[in-house]
Amino acid sequence: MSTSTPASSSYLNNTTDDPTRRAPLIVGDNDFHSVTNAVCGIVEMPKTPPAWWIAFFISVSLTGVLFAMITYLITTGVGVWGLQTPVAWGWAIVNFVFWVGIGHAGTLISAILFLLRQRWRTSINRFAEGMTIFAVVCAGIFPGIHVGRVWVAYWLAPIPNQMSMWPNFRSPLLWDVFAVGTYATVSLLFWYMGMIPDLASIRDRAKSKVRWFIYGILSLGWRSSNRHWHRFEMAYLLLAALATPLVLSVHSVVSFDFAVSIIPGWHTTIFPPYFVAGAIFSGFAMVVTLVIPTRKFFHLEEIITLRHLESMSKIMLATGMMVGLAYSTEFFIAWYSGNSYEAFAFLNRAFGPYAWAYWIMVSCNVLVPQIFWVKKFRTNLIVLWIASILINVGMWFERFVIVVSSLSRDFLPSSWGYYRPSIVDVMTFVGSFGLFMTLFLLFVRFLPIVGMAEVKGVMPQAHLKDVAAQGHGDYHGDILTEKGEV
Amino acid sequence: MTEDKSNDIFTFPKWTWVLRPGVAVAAVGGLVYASVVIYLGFSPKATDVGYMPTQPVPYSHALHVGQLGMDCRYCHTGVEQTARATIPPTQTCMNCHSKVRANSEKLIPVRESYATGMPVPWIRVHDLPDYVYFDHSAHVRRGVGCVSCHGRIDTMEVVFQAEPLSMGWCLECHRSPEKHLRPAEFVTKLDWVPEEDQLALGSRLRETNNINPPTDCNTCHR
Amino acid sequence: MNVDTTTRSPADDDGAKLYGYVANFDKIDEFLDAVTKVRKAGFTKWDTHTPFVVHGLDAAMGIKPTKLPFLVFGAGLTGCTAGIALQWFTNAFDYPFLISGKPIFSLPANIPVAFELTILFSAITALVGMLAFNGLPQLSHPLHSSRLMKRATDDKFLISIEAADPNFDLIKTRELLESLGPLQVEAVEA
Amino acid sequence: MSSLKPEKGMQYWRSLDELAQTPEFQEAVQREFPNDEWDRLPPATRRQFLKVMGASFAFAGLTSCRWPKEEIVPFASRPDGRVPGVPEQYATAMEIGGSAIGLLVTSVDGRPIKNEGNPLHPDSLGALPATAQADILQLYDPDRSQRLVYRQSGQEFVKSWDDFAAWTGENIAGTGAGVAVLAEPSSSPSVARLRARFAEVMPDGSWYEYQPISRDAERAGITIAYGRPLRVHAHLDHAEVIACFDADPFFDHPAAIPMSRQFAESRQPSTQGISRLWVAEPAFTITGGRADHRQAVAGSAIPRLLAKLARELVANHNLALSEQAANLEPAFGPVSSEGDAFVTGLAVDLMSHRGSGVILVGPSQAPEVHALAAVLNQALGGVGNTVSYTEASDPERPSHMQAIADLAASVASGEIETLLILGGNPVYDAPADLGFTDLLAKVPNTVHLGLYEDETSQRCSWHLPRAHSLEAWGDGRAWDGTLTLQQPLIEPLYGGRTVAEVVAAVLAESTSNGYDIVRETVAPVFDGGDFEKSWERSLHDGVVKGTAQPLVAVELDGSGLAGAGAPLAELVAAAEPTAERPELVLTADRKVYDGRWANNAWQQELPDAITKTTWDNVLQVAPPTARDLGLSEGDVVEISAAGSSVELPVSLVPGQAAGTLTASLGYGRTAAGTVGNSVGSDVYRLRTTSSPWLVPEVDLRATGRNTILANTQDHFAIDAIGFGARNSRISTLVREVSIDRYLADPEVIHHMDHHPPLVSLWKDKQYEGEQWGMAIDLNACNGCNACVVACQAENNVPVVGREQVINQREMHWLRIDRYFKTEPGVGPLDVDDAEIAFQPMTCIQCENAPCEQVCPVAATQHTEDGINAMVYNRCIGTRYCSNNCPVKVRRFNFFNYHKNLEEVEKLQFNPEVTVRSRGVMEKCTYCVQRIQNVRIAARNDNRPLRDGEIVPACAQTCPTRAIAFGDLNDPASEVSRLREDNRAYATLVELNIRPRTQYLARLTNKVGGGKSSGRAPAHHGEDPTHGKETG
Repeated sequence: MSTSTPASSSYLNNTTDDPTRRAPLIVGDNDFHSVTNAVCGIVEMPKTPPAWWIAFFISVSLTGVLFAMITYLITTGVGVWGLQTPVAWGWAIVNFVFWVGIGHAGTLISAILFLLRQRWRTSINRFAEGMTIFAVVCAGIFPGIHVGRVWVAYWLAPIPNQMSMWPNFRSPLLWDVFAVGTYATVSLLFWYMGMIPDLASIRDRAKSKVRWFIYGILSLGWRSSNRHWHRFEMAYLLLAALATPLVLSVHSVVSFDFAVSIIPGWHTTIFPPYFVAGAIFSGFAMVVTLVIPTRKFFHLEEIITLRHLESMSKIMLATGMMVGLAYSTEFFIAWYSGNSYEAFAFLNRAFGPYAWAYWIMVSCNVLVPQIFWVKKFRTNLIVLWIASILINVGMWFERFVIVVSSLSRDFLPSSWGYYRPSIVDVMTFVGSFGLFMTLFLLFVRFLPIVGMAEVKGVMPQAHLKDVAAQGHGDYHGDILTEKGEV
Repeated sequence: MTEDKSNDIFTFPKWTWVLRPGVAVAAVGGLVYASVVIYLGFSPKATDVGYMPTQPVPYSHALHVGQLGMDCRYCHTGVEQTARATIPPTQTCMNCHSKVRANSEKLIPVRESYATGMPVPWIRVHDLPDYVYFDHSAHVRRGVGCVSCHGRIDTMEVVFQAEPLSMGWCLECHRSPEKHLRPAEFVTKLDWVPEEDQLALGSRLRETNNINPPTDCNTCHR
Repeated sequence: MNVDTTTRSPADDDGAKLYGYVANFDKIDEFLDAVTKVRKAGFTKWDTHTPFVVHGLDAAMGIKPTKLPFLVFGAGLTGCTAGIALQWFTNAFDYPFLISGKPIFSLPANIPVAFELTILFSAITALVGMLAFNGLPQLSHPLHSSRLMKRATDDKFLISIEAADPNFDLIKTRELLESLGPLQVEAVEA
Repeated sequence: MSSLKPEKGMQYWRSLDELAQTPEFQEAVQREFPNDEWDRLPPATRRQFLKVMGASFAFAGLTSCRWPKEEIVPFASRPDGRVPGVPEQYATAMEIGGSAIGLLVTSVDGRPIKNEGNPLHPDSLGALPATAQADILQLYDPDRSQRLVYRQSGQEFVKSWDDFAAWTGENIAGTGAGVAVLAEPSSSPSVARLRARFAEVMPDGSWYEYQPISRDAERAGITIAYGRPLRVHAHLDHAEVIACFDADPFFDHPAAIPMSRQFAESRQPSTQGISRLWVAEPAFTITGGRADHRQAVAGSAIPRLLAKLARELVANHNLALSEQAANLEPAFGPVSSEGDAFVTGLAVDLMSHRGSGVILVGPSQAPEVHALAAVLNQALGGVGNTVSYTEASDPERPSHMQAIADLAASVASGEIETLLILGGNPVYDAPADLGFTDLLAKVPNTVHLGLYEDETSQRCSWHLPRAHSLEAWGDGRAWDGTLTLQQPLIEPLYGGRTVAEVVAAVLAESTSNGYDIVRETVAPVFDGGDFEKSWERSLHDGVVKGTAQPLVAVELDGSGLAGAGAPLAELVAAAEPTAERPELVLTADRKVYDGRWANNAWQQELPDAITKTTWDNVLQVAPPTARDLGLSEGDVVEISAAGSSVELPVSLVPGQAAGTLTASLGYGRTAAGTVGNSVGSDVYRLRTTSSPWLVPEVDLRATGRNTILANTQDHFAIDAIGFGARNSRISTLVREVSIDRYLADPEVIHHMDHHPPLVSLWKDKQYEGEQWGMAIDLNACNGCNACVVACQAENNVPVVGREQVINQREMHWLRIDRYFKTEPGVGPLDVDDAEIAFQPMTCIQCENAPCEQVCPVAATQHTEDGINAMVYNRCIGTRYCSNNCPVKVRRFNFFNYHKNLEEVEKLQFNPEVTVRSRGVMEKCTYCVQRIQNVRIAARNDNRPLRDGEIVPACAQTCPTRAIAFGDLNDPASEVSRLREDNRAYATLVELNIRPRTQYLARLTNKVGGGKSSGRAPAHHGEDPTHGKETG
C-alpha cells in the first residue's frame, strides 16, 4: 500500500482527530477536472490492464462452474446437495442469507448516510451500491434454484391461472419474494439514477462514436441543467428516504423465514434487529475487502481516503459488538425463558456436534473486530483487509450455525440428524463468488466507480468564498496538498 | 490535463424525441400484450377444448345417441356405480352389430376384435392429469348431467372435448353446483332443458339432496 | 488551470437558426453572481448547467420546489392499498383456504407485503416522475452540440439563454453575458 | 402444460393399469378360473410384452405436450362381475417356515397390489407381519427366475417344462433307487399326499426336509418330556404371568399374531390388574421390549437361569415336580439364586399365580431346556390353561439338522444319483460343517426348483422356476392345524410351478396341475355335503372351518426325562462368556428371515425394530463390552470360529447381554438378485449342525475399518449433550406409568407435562361434520413394523436404497421411534441395561399445523374434515414445511425414486394414490384415498358412514390393534372413546399444534409397582394447563 515512501504519502493520511479542524474528505491537489480525469480515466483506459484480464478470466470460469452446478442440480434433483430430512435447508439458504446480508452495505451507505448528511459517503457509495446489486444477484439465485421443481417456481407469483390457485400470503417465504424483489429493484434504480450525471461526463469526454453512443443512451441525454438537478436532488432524497426503511425491512423479512417458524433456535423475536446488524456488519466488511485493492490498483487513494476506511472500520466495530450482544442475548433468553427445547438448542450450538462452526463464528465476528479499538489497526490497510475477510467468513458461519445446527436437532430425538454438504454445495457457493467478481470487474472497468458529481459537491472548491451566499454553513475542509496546508 | 481539441461533436438525430413516448408506450403496452397472450394462449380453453382425435372405429354418437336415442348407460355401464364410466367391451357393440350392418366395413375393427379377442384401441378424449381423481358415480348420482362436462355428445359425429376440464372450471361447479344440477332421471338426457329457471331448480335440488361439494384439495388430489 | 479562450465572433452566428447563447464560468462565486444578474435581467427561458448540485443556485435562479414528493406519496398509498387488496382478494375472497387454523384474513400477516409494495411503487414513481418532469430521456437537444457544454459535466459552470425568450436580443443578450466575465460565450444553433 | 412435466412419469403407470385390460392380462385372469388350460407362453415373452407396453406408454407420455395421447383398451368381452378399476379382494395363503398364514389380497384390474391378513385365519386374524406383506413385491420382482435352465459341462441351455418332463422320464424312474428329494418343509396336505405317493412309487427313493430356521429344539424337548413330538400352544389370554427364556412369542413364532394380540388385550387397564411379562434373553427382541422385568442373559446362561428358577421353586417354594421329573433335580446343580432378584421375584410371581403362569423357551435353546420348561409348566398347573398341546404332524420326521446331515452322509457315500431340491436354498443356508456345496458337486443329476436362480440353482444341473404363492394353487395348515387354501390372483408371470406340481410331474401323476391336486387333497376333508359348495365356500373364506387339530391330554414321560438330566447339568454348568471370550448368538432376521426376502427392497429398507439398521446385518454388542474391547459404532470386526470367519460392523445396543454378540442370518447373499446381493455378511458360515444357534468362544478382531451404518435413528446422537437431552425427553414423549399408580390416580398421565396455558391469538376454528382422528395405544404397540410396510404398500412409498438412507432420506411415511430408556446419569458407553419404548410416528395431522402456514404456494392446507392435506401436484419443493414440522414426518423426493423401476415392478402400484415425482414433499394422509372411496360409496347409497368402515392401512394390519381411526365428532366412535381415555395424551402439546393423532400411555406392571418410568407427578392443584386441552 501507500506506506512505501512515508514522506510523499503522508498527506494521504487525513485521519486526524484534531477537533478544531475538520479533516478534508478528498486529499491531494485535486480540482474538479482532476477528479473527473481520475474517475473517467479508469473507464477510458486505452487498453485494459492484464491484471484485470487475469482476474476476469478466473471469475468467469468460476461463474461457469456455478452454472454447470445449477444445470446438474436442475436436471438431477435437489438430492445432489447434502440436504436430508431434519436439515432440509442447507448451504443454499445459508448462501442466500449471506449474500443478501452483504447486499445491505450499499443501500445503507447511500441512503442512511445520505439522510444523516455523512458527506464522506460520496467517495464510496457508488462502489458500495454496485456491490449491493451484484450481491443481491448472487443471493437471488439461491432461493430460485433450491426449490424442488424450479420449473413451477413461478407459482410463487400471484398470476391468474387455470387452477385458480393463489400463493399463500401467510408464508414468510412469500414475504421474502416480495422483499428481496423490491430491494433488488429499488437498489438498481437508486444506483442507476445516481450514475446518470457521471455517465453524462463520460459521454461528453467520449472520443469514439461507439463509446459516445453507448454512454449517450445510458445517460438519457442528461445536460446537467440545474432545473433538472433540482428534481434530481428531490428524487434522490426521496429514494434515500424510501430505501432506508426498505434496507431495514429486507433483512427483517429474511429473518422472519426463521423467526416465524417453531424450530428452537429460530423462533426468536430478536432476529430482525440481529440480522440487520449482522447484514450491515458483513456488508461493510465486503466493501472494505473490495475497496482496498481497487483504490490501490486504480490510484484512487486521494478520493477514497484512509479516513473513509477508518470510518468503515469504526462502523464494523460497532455492528460487530451489536452482533456479539445478540449472541449473548440469545443465550440469556434461552435460559431465562425456561423452555427446555430452546435451552438445549443453544447448548447444542456451543457444545454439540456443530460447536466448531459456532466458535469460528464467535471468534471472527466478536473477537476480530475488537482490534479496531486501536487506531493503528484501523489505519493499517493490511490488518484492515485481513480482518474484513475474517469477518465475512464469520458472518457466513453465523448463517450456517443458525440454519443447520437448529434444524439438525429439534423436538424429537428420533429425528435428529447430522448434515454434511456435498461437493456440489461447495462448488455452487464458490461459483457464486465467481459471478459476483465477474459483475464487479465489469463494473469497475466500464462504469464510473466513484460518484464524481457527488464528490465534487463536497470538495473545498465547491464551497462559496462569499459567506453571504453560502447556502447552509457546511464546510468541506481545506485542501491538503503534498506540501501540506494551503 | 488533457483538453478536447477534436472538432467532431456527436449528436443524436432529432427524431430521437420519439424515444420518450416510445418507451412509455412499449412499457405499458408490452405488459398488457404479454399478459393477454399468455392468458389466452396457455388457458386450457385455448389448448384443450376441441381436441378431436380420430378413433380406430368411426363410431358416431350423433347417430347412436342423437338419432337412435340410445341411453349413455347402455354402453357406459360403470358410470353410476364406479369412478370410471367404462368404455364398453366389443361384446356390447356386437349385441346389435352381429345383425345390424353385420357386413359394414366401418365395423371391420370391431368384428376383428370380437373374433380375435384383441381390444379396440380407442383414443382417450377426456383425459384428466393422473394426479386428479374424478369419480363418475359421485357426480352422476348427485344429478350432474353428462352434458355438463362432455357437452352435446348426441350431436357429435366424432367426439371432441367440449369443456376445458381445468381445475378452475371444476371449481366453478364445486362452488355453485346449482348451475348444473338436474333431477336424476334427466342426467343422461343431453338435450334436456328445465322448464323453470335452472338456478331455482338447482338450488332446490341442492337443498333437498344436501349437495355441498367440497373444495378441499384432497377431494380430487390424493 | 488554463482556459481555452478561442471565442467565436458573433459574425459566425448568423445563418443557421439560433438556439441561444451559452456562457461558461469556472469560479462558483462569479457564476452565482452572473446567475443572479441574468435572472434580474428578467429572462424566463434560460438555464444553468453545473457538474454537480451547487448550493444556493436554486435560490439564485428562483426555481420553485418540485411537485415530485406529492406524486411519490400518492404512489406509496396506491402501493399499500394494492398490497392489502391483493392479499385479501387472493387468500380471503377468491379461494379462501384453511391454514394452520388461522383466520382467513388477518392484517398482521399482510403487513410485510403491503409495505414492500408501498416502497416499490413509490421508488419507481420517484425515478420515473423525475425523468418525466425533466423531459428525459431526451437524447437530442441543441445544447448537446455546444462545445462548452462538454465541460458542464466536468468542471465548468454554464448559463444558457434561449433565443425563444421574449427578452432575447441577438446583440444585447450577448453583451450582457460577456459583461458577466465568462470564460467564453458561444452561440448554439437550434 | 410443461409445468406438469414431472407427472409424466405417473401417466405412465396409470396407462399401465389400463394395460391390465389387455388381452394377455385378461387371458391370464380368465385362466385363473377353473378347468383352464395352463399357460404355455414361453416365460420371457410376457416380460418383453410388459416392457414394450411400458415403453410405448412412456413414449406416448413424452409426445406432444399439448395432448398426451392415451389409449383405452377395453375388454373384448368383459367377464361377469368385473368392473374396470374396481379393487377386489381374494382370500389366499402363503407359507412361512412350514406354517401357512392366511392372506386377503387386493387386486385391481387383474394385478394383485396389496397383501392383507385374512380375518378368518387363526394365525392372521386380519393382521399380517411385515414379511408377509412385503412378499407381494417378490411377485413382481424382475430378478425372479424366468426360465428353465439345464447345465451340462459348463454350458447353459434354456429348456421348457416339456424338456424337463422328458428328462425326468429318462432319469427318474423305476423304484427310485439313487433318487433323493430335499424339500423345504411344508404344511401343505397336498405336498404330504404327494410325498406319500413318492414313497409308494419310489420305495427306494429318499425324502429329506430341511430349513435353516425351525422350532425343532422345542419339538425335541417335548419329545423328551412327553415321549412324543407335540406342538406347543401358549394361550396368553389365560396367562397372568408370562416368563420368556430367550423366547420371542410376539414375533418369532408362527402364531405370533394371536399371541401378541392376546397379550395386548391382557394389558388393558382393569382393576383386576394386568398380566406381567418376565423376559430373560441375550439380545433385545420384540417381546423383550414389552417386558416388565427383563434380564439380559448370555444365550449359554439361559439354561442356568431356568435351572435357578426351578431350584428356587422347588427349594424355597416347595413346588413339587411330578416324580417322572424327580431325577432332573440334581441337574439344577449347586446354583443359588441368592441376590438374583429376577429369579426370586419370578418364582414368587409364578407361585402366587399357579395355573395362570406360563414359561416359554425359545427355539434356539437346547431340547433339555424345553423339557425342563414343560416340566415346570406341568408342575405349576399351566397345562390345559395357559399351555396346551396338539399332535405334531409327521411325528417320525427327524430334525431338519439331522435330515440334512443324513443327506450329506448318503451323498458323501455316493448313493445318490439324482437330487431334487424343491424350494429352499441349502447351498446358502446349510450348516457350514457339512460342506454341502462341495457335496452337491458329487451328485450327477441335481434339480433345483426356486423362485430365483440362487446360490443353489447355480450349482445344479437343472433349474426350474417356482411359482409365487400368489400365482399358484395350493394349501397349507395354520399353526393350530386349520386347513388353509391358496388360490392364485394372477397367471404365473414367469411360468413358474409349485412344489406339488413338480412332484406330481416327476411321479407322472394323472392330476398334475395345482388346481386339481388341491381339489383332490381337500376332497376327503369336506366329508359329505356338496363338494363344489364347500369348495367355493372355503375358497371364499380361505380356510376350512373346524379343521384345527384337537388338543391332547399329556403325561410326562419319566424315561425321556431321566436321560435329560446329564445333558441339562452340562448346559447349566456352561461357563459365562466374557468380553475377551465372547459368544456369538445367531438369530433369524426380523426382515429377511432366513434370507428368502433378501431381494425384497421393502424388507431391506425396513429399519430393524431394535437396531433401526437398514440394508445390513450388524453385530450387536453391549456398550460396556464394546468399551472393554475398544470398539465403537460402525467398527468392522472379524469374528472367527472353527476355521471360518465373517466380517460385521458393530452396533452398540443397550440391553444386550455382556459378553454376548448377536448377529442375524439371511444376509451376504451372492445370488439373491440386484437388490439383495452382497448386502450384509453371511453368518451361516459360522453355523454348525451340533449348535446351530450359539457359537461359543468366538475370536473377535477389529479390522480397523469403520463403516457408516444405514440407520434411520440415532444419527450422531451419542455425544454427551445429545444423549442427556434425549433421555430427558423420552418420558414425556412416550408416557409410561405403572398400573398401580394409574389406578390410584387416573389423571397421572396428564400431569407429565407442564406448560403455560395454550391460548390462541384468534378465535378457534370450529370443525363441523366428520372430523378424522387417530389414537395409537402405546400399551399395545410392540414395534413389530407391520404398519410401516402396510403404509409403504398402500401409498406407493418409494425405496431409496442404502446410500440415501445414510443421507437420512428414507421415505417411510410411518416410522416407529425406538427409544432406549436408561438409568439417568449413566454415560452412553456405560449403559449396561435398558428398557425400550416404541412410538409409531407419522403425520399427527395437527389442527394448527406449523407446516401449513409456511408453504408459499399453499400446497399443504387443512381440509374441512380436519386432515392436513398434502397436494403433491401443487408442491414446488421449498421443503420449508419439513423444517417446520415438529415431528419431522414429512418426506421429500430428493430424486425421482421411481425412475429405475422396471415396468413389471410398477404393476404393484396402488392406482388410488398418486406416484410422487422428484422435487415434491409427501407424507401420511390418513389414507385419504380410502376415506374418499368409502365416503363416495356411502353417499351413493345415501347412508351415513359407519364407525370402523374406514380403516387406514396401518390400523388394518396392526397385530395388536394398537391403532384406532374414526370420526372425532361422533362421540360413539371408538377413536372418540379412546381419546376420552385417561391415558390419552398429545405429543408436544406445549406447542399448541393440537394433533389429530393422540397416543395412549403405556402401562407397566413391575412387581410392587416398581419405579415409575414417568416423570414425578405434579402437585394435584387446579392447574388449568393440565390434561386434554389439545382438542
